[in-house]
Amino acid sequence: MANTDTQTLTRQDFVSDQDVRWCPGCGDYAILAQVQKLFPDLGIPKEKFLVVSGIGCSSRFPYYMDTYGFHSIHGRAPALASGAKLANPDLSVWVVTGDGDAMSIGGNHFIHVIRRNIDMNILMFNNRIYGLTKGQYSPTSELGKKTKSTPMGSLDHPFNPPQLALGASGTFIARAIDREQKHLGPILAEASKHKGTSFVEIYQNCNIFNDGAFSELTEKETKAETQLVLEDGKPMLFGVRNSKGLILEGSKFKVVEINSKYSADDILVHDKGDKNLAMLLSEITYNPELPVPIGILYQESKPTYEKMMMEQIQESVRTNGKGDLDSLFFGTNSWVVE
Amino acid sequence: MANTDTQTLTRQDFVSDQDVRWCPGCGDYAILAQVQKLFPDLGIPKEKFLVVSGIGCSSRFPYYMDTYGFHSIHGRAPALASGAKLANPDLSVWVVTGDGDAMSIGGNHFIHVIRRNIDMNILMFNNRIYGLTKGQYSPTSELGKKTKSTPMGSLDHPFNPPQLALGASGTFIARAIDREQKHLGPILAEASKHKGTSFVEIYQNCNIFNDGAFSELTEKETKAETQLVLEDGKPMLFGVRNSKGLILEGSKFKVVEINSKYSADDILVHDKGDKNLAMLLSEITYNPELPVPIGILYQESKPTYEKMMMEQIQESVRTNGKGDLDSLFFGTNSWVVE
Amino acid sequence: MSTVKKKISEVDVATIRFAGDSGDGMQLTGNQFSDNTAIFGNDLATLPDFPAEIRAPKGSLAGVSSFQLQFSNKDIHTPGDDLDVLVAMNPAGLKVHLGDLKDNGMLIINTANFTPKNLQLAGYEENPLDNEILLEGYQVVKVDMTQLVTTALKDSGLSTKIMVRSTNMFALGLLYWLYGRSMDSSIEFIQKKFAKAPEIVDANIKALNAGYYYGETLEIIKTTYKVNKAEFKKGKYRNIIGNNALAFGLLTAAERSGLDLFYGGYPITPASDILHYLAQYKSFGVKTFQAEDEIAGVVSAIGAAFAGDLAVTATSGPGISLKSEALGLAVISELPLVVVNVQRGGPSTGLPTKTEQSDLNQAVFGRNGEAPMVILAAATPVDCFNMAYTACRIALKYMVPVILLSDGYIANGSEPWQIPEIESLPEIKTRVVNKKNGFAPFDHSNKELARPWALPGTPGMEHRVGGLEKWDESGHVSYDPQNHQYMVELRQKKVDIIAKDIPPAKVFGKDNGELLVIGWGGTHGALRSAVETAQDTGKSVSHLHLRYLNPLPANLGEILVKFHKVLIPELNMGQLSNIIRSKFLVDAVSLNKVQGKPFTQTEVLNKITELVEGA
Amino acid sequence: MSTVKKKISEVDVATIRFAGDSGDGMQLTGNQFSDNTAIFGNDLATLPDFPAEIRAPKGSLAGVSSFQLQFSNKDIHTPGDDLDVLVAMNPAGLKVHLGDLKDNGMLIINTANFTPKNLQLAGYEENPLDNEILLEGYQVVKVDMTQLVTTALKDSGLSTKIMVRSTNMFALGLLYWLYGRSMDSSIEFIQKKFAKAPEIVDANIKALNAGYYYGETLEIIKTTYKVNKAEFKKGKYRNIIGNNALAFGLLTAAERSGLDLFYGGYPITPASDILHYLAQYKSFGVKTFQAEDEIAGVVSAIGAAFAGDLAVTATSGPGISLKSEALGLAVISELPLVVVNVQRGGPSTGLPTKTEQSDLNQAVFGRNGEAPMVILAAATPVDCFNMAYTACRIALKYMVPVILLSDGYIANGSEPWQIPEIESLPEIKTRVVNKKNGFAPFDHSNKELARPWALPGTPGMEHRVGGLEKWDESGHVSYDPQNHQYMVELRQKKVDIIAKDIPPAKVFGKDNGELLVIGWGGTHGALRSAVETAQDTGKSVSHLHLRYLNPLPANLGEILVKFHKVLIPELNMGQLSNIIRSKFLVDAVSLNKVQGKPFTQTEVLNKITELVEGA
Ligand SMILES: Cc1ncc(C[n+]2csc(CCOP(=O)(O)OP(=O)(O)O)c2C)c(N)n1
Ligand SMILES: Cc1ncc(C[n+]2csc(CCOP(=O)(O)OP(=O)(O)O)c2C)c(N)n1
Ligand code: SF4
Ligand code: SF4
Ligand SMILES: [Mg+2]
Ligand SMILES: [Mg+2]
Repeated sequence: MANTDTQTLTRQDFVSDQDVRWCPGCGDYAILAQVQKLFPDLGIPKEKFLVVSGIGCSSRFPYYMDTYGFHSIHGRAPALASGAKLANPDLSVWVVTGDGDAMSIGGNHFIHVIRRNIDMNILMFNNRIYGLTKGQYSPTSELGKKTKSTPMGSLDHPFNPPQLALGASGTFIARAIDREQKHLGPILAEASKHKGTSFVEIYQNCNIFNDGAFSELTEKETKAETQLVLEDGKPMLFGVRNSKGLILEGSKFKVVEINSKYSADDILVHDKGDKNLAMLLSEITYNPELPVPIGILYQESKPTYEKMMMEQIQESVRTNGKGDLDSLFFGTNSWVVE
Repeated sequence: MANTDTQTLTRQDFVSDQDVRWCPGCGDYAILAQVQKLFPDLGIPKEKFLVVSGIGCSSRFPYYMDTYGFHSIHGRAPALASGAKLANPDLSVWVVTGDGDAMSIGGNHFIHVIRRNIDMNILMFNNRIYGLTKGQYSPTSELGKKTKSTPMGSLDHPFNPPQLALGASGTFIARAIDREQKHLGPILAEASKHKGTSFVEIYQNCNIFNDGAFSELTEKETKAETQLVLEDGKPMLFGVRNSKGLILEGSKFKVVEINSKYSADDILVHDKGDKNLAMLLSEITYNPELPVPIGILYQESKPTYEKMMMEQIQESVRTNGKGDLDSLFFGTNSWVVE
Repeated sequence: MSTVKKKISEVDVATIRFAGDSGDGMQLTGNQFSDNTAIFGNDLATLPDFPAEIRAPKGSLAGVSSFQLQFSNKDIHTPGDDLDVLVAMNPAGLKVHLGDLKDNGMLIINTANFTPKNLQLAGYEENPLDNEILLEGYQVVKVDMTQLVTTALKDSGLSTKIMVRSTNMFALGLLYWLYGRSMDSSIEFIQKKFAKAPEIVDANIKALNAGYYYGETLEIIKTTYKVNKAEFKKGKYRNIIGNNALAFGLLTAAERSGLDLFYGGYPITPASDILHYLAQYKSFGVKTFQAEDEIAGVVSAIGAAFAGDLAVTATSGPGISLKSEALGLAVISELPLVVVNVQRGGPSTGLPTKTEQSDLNQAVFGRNGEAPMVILAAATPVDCFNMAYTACRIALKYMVPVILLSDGYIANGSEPWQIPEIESLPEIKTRVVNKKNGFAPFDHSNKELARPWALPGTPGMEHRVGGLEKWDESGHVSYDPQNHQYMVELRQKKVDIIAKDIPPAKVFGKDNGELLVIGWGGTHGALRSAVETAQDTGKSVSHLHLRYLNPLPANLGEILVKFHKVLIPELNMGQLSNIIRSKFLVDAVSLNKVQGKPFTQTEVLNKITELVEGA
Repeated sequence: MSTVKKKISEVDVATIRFAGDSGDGMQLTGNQFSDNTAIFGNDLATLPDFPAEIRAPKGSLAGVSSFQLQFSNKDIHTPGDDLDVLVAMNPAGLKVHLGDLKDNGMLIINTANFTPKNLQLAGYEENPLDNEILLEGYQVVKVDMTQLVTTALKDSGLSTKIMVRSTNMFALGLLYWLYGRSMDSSIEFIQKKFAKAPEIVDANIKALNAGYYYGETLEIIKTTYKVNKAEFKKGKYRNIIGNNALAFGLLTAAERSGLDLFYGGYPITPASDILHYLAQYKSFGVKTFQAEDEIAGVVSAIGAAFAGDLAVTATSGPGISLKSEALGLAVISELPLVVVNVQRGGPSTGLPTKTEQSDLNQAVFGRNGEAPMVILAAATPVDCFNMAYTACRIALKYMVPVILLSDGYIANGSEPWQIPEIESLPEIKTRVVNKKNGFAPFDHSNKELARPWALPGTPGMEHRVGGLEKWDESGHVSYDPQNHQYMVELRQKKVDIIAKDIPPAKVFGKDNGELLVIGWGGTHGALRSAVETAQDTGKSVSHLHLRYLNPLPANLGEILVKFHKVLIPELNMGQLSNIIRSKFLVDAVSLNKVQGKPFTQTEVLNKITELVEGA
């Protein structure tokens, strides 16, 4: 599909003329940079990109991308993107959303677009807080979170985003981290290649209202111990110099040290096609005893909605001929007055 | 909590004076009968029941129950019930909803109430169709379903209701069938006992717009082969005279015959506390090769939202004393004009 | 049974109603008679009425389903007030509808259903069939239709239950006979509908025939009737239901504009049929998207509009409530969008299957902020075609969202439609651009104040839109105070200037006088009939029907001042009246009805008489 | 540095504004000065203004944050038009606000931020500090505040970055000095706010002092000012922000009615603070429920109302759009519910942090079907308390949902509040019943037409409510045409009779004359000031402020006819005007402003002058 133009695209082609208006130090910058770096490499002509967002700090994203863009209303980006994709299946559609936008007010559209498997890429910037409205807890905030709206701590058990996407029968479920640029880029590239709805949860630091929410995962000192970088077909190793690994006992993960007792060969191998494994991996999102999986948790191939829709249209034309108004109107129960 | 009244309650006490207005033969009747039969046995005074619904055929349910009731608007029953329960945590709150009401327009409230684990019982009458609006496909209709709105077949992969509830971190997830009255009653009783949000998917025949959707599951000739009746701690046996069972191979179920090779002891034992197993069980909802699990797929104990809320209120009174307007208003930054 | 030769009486107009249990197939019967009447060549108007329940309790008053039809050799506008013929298939049907039968009207009763249980359900203490006082003054035709049908079908091998289902065909056959009709259209229909079950085709046709031939043996009916063909202009015709016409209008606009039609919506009575119709037009490239809710319905349509389809959503009142936030987005992002509201009884869930006009306020005012929208309203079933087409034309030409109001009455009602020559319809212009030079996404420098429609996929026109206030031209986000004022006024102007593109208001009758009756939407027929009658008796009354509610026709003010009084009958508590009063400071009188039913001609006429001295 | 003895000039009123980058702490500075002013004993009004971004681009024009304050020894109503003192912390702040400074006004500039980069960001080609023409006619005080602060803190051991953060305290101290204030309130505030970081407490107090004492060394300032205490009635006072007052009003109503307060809502600017305040009152038994969206917010409140709590939801315009469907449910199920709309600039997402009054239409008309609601509007920050209390009182007494309109201007603005004696507030009556005899859930046989509130948990009163039309008394679902008409009219009457329970409209000024200026909501102050000024110059102008918009006060019609002209200034395109015109057929003139900002007194005065001959 690539046209000659795509050969010469650069990062700069995707930088819009608008000032970026996030707080200094916000994790959103890093994600923006990765996306601007990635787009020229996808082999898609610039004019075919459409970036859709809802409302939130993260949702200002489209303004900064020199592509077609729609900064819609709170929570509705997946629905808007669905309509746009069905109108023009040729577009590469990207939804940028926040944890509040996608999982609070937008929860229903989120699960429905995933179920329908309309081809688009949903990047959810999860800072576990409402940034734009200045610091209320979100559906991904940890239980007991003290915020402006919950001075004594929140009472809601948080959603587990990959699990919710799995529950909605998602076909591409991944996780990345704003500060892990080298990891983030390729994951976004994979998401883009996936036919169907790709969901990428991106942990993002809001240094104003929830600073350090993911610092354990991103600080040099701890990250080797806390990140589990998933790679399809590779053992689940982590720790400094991959000194640890995960094994399964029943349906519970256990951390083991790679030593004489356990070698890398004993370690569980990631299979991104195994939904059950994906479920187990999503389950450890909030478990302080275990590393947090990043990478592609799950991927499956299923027909996309828009493809089936176009096929039905073609089939209908094949069977009935290209629609003709005159014969439709003047069908049965019609008569002529001379 | 039972008062003396509860001793003498009978089914008749829960029958309202309104004519039941479902189509003759509708599966809703059987569910109504079970609920009316169950309520007197729960040890809860009649006036403490509140039945809330949305809109749909199923949602007419509250009118037929001689309890407090609210026939709200389409999709919003879980939110309305949440408010009522928080206002009066003493109530026994029941939500009656349909597959469209709960999973289409109401999907967001559904996943959020489940996540919050507010104590209520959600009975979703799943007839895999929109009954009240005369026969459009629903989010639980099978792919390719021909309906008024999809004359060439639907294009959406259906939700898998227990899996969606699992994805939303549900604490009680069960399935029952309108026509399996002896099974349905006890499941509802268990749901009622569970502290937190109980979700019961009830397969329900809409004999007008989707007749026979579950006939394989309910017909005498086939049901032994197609139903897998889950019981906690019991092996997953099914078939005529329990001649078959399920075993796990990797993360896939396999049906085996109980014979010399496999005895009942080899069969997988249901553990309703095992979320991973629940995920596997939910996965076989639409698999024609495997029996459909009914019963309690999953149950877990987690603090409820309303309990934590009341605790915060009490704690605040303990720490700050019972609120006093005068001292709140006349706090810092105040002065007196003599 | 001997056949008696009947007298044939020619009449100008007839009003008949089928009434029975929801399970009795009255809607189908009525629609069959309507189509047949249309094909025969009468003008006609229909009024279907059915309960909200799928199958309301059998035999109950709440479960009565009815279908009324007026047909004539002249131009008519309503389904009629009083009935010439009432077919009552059960006691509840009789109870609910007998009051509407004219003196000496014909009452055809299926006696089979007058069982003690049904009598009790209908609240009859004694059997009305035995009550001479009750039935006095009507031509009563008591027929055990069910018995006659089962007899006719006794060799069919069908179960009694199945046989009985054809009873409505008996009633239909009897009425065909009464009005001297050919039954071909219904026979064809039956053959098609049950193509997969020949035995059912057979049963229904037999029942139809049985009814027809039974008429001839009926001693009590001495006269059959003939309503001659109406005069229609030359052309092709069909009978059409409002929702179907509306779907055709959208489809035609898509074809004319060369765009694909995208429909995003969520089912809701009485709008669902629009989705059902459109879903059948896949061979025209129509994309129907049954969304998860009304919000996703409209928002997906906004997305499709941005991406270049002719985008439509349809719903009823509660759905419009849910869409209000997104409509504001459509306004501020200046995208072409057609939003249909097939109104029903409110507030809240209200009376879902009944008609009302009470969502005008919401259409005009029901969004946060200053979010003016173009509002059109269809007058009749056929007019749904025209106004749907016009809504699309305006949306695309001016780059604005347009609300089209219909209502349960015209959506489900039918009338003959002269099928237009597609080429004769007004051209549809779009704002699609692809010349890079000078492109600015919010450039309004043309007389329609329409911004360019730069579709994703077009090289060099990348741009962003959204719900925040934006600079004129560039479309960049702007908090500038003066710019906000400018843009608010611009969006109002975008609507106002459309007044130049719509037909001026045209008065029916003299363009000055004692009383002007103003109406909008589905009350057109009742108002027109009432005014006609009043004019016939010499009253100084004229009628003005508004199809364009925002903007209002530019000449409306001039017209108003030429009348002493203004009467605005509405199926609401005075919503248009409020707008007219505010805008023109005229002391318009309201006639308000909120009963889930259309006006009768008489109700309007009485009010006219009250306001105007006779002549 | 030598201290120079200054002259103290007594003035009646002063208007000052702090302006700087969003990161400069201008809101905090302004609020501190306001509280101090209130405690000192002046009357005051404030106008905070900040960008929508959390941290808008540093140094940019879009990133300017400002806080304006007028204070006086007399009763004042607005934050003032032109400025006596402008504190500009950076070039962008100077650029945006200089135009509002009075001739000969004092301009205090933090020169530290006038770097080339900042100058460029503010769009200055040359440094305005060097531009004598630009600064001519002002008393310019150039201070390198940043430098002075870092010097003062050089021994603190803090990083420069942290030290610099206290610069706003320097500015505050300087202003305290200029107006001869004690700094105690701010010192106390600093001690509390940074209790956990004593070094920060220290730094801030030092910066404050540095500013204060710097004043004394300033040669250029020859005079300091004193605004004497205003006369206040005896009593307890505090300064209060509108949203806080609103939360207090709700809380007080809950205490007075003996009910628990339930708040269900979703965060949205500028309403979120109501949730934040209420969440702090757990010791009063307040339940705050941060819902998944606005729909769940209002619907959970409806559930709580059914179950017996005093139920409230608050939002801004886009949230009201989403709630419209559920509001219809509250109307038809006749439940007590308070719905707060803190209005902001629309349409759609619009101007989220700016004020506007453009949701009145939506409040009155924005639901499907005939769904009338009671609508109140607060006039000032303090009035938010009264009207919130009243909204609860009406909701509970009449069993109706009530909309309370506030706006961004009064929600964030503050003024001194005389703390009421709780017992002196009007009693709050609820409709809670527990006598079984004669109970019918939709019994309206009382003069308030309020149905009984039978709470789940009460034995013997089990009943069902919902969104379908219902029979009067029994509440059973009903499709009966006459009953529907009856109930639609009843729901209208339930609103209308409340006119008897609200204070009659009271004219400020003569109750007849040339011009009546009518306003509602947060424009109260600007209109009152303008009318006062006009009256002072002998113009025949009166002012009528409406707190009750539906129903309108019963005597409004009588008042209107006593004036030749009516002017309705609104921060919208004429929404109240439309209602008044329609209802009273008076040719009201509109003054419309939609710029995200309140009226200035001058704008209103100019329009008054245009309409009225001077005297
Ligand atoms: C209908 C509506 N409700 C509420 C809001 C206010 N609002 C804007 S963004 C937001 C939440 C943002 O949180 P998130 O999606 O996590 O984005 P972040 O700012 O953290 O990137 C809210 C509540 C709105 N704009 N519209
Ligand atoms: C806001 C709104 N949208 C749409 C409708 C129309 N509507 C009523 S019930 C229903 C779906 C019912 O399906 P389901 O929940 O499966 O219930 P069932 O009738 O099958 O029991 C729809 C679309 C409505 N009443 N309100
Ligand atoms: S508030 Fe948080 S999420 Fe928003 S821009 Fe600032 S740092 Fe980023
Ligand atoms: S339409 Fe279906 S679900 Fe509804 S009442 Fe009839 S049989 Fe039951
Ligand atoms: Mg967030
Ligand atoms: Mg259903």
